[in-house]
Amino acid sequence: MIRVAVQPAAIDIAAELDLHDAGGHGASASFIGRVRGDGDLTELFLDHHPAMTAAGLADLAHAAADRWQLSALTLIHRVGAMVPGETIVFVLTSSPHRAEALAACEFLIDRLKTDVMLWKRETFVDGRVRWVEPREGDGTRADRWNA
Amino acid sequence: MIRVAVQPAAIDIAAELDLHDAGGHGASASFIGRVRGDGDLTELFLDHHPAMTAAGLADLAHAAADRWQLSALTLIHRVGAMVPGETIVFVLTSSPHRAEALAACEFLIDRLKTDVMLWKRETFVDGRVRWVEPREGDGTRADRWNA
Amino acid sequence: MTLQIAYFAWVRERMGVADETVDLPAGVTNVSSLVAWLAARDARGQVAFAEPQRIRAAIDGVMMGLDAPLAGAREVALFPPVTGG
Amino acid sequence: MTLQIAYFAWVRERMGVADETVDLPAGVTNVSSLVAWLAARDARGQVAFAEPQRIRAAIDGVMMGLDAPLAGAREVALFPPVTGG
Repeated sequence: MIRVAVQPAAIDIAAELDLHDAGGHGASASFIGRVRGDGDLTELFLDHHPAMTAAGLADLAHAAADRWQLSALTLIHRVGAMVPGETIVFVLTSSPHRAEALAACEFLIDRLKTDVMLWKRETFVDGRVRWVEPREGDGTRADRWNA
Repeated sequence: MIRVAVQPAAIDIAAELDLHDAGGHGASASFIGRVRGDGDLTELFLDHHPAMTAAGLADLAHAAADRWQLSALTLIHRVGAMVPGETIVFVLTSSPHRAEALAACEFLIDRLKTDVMLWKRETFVDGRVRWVEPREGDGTRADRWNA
Repeated sequence: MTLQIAYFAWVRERMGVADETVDLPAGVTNVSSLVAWLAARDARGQVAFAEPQRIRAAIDGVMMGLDAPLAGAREVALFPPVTGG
Repeated sequence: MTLQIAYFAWVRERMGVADETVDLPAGVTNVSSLVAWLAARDARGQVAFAEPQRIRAAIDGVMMGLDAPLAGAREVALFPPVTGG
């Protein structure tokens, strides 16, 4: 069961775990990415493409499901304005085998950073606004999965 | 903040997430291992050593905290009798950096399988009882972290 | 040829519009030449597309390289490298 | 020399006790010779320690190899390879 969502609403981890976990799968791996409050950041805004962002997440989810033996996969990305501590992204993968769940989870979060139409904009307490630049390491981590 | 527990009580994932997540860390990785109901399994029993099992988990937790930059670490292992679908183990690691959280989580679950005094016994619907044998791959995965 | 163009992130901010419909002049046949034409068209385009190597594109919902041809395209999206996750 | 021995998992089941206190005979100086002595002692020991290569040990709470000396030990734990996680 694949569940993918792009939403302006807060991500409810407990609710997502409940939705996901109906089958009592052997192993689940998850990743939660949150807004960090470093350097007096007051707001993180996530820009997206109404159709392509959701399609990009769905493509990634199906790529993971093709590559690993997964019994369930949840991939939720928030968009719009959020504040430090709020959840930006939640990935949850389940499999009879722990190695498959762990690898799929890591694949999804790595490729999310390079393959999906999402852009972060930071606002700071002094009023500065800055679009986040991709980090070198993001491409390197994402490319590991091309082998 | 390191939280380690060995408990006969059911593991409450939502409560553990709440306990862990006080700081609003950047990234959290988690692993949940559950009892699988394969082959008509009716009960999984986890044998342990009252003192050494808890000490082994604490050693692993501190090894992870020494090796990666973690802001919080939760490591809960259930012992005693449980039924299919119930959670055996819960690992949760948080860090400002996703790669550190993911690596620490994977290290903990891999090393748990080889370094901590815990033994699984399976009971099946036809009455058969069998102690689980370690799998070849467990040692291989755990050894990856010795480099 | 008529083309819808959508802008995202700082490309949208610098262009001052989220999307527009343009009549492509002859010679604008791929994403690269579209970016060069927009950069030359006015002051906003000059700022938005001052560094074409920082621009990524999608044609009708599919991410494409800057050498992708525009023939048959309905909508082109122009945006910076993505930073989700 | 008096030694506490604790058994776990199928070693405990086959021994029929969770722990015992034994007087070590001369010559039983390390974990290996302890295991051999227990295997020779009675029928239960013979079954529990039929395959010494499948036995692991901890001395006073620290996992040790089968060649670890028993001198100064208070408690030895004997058990199969672990299978947690």
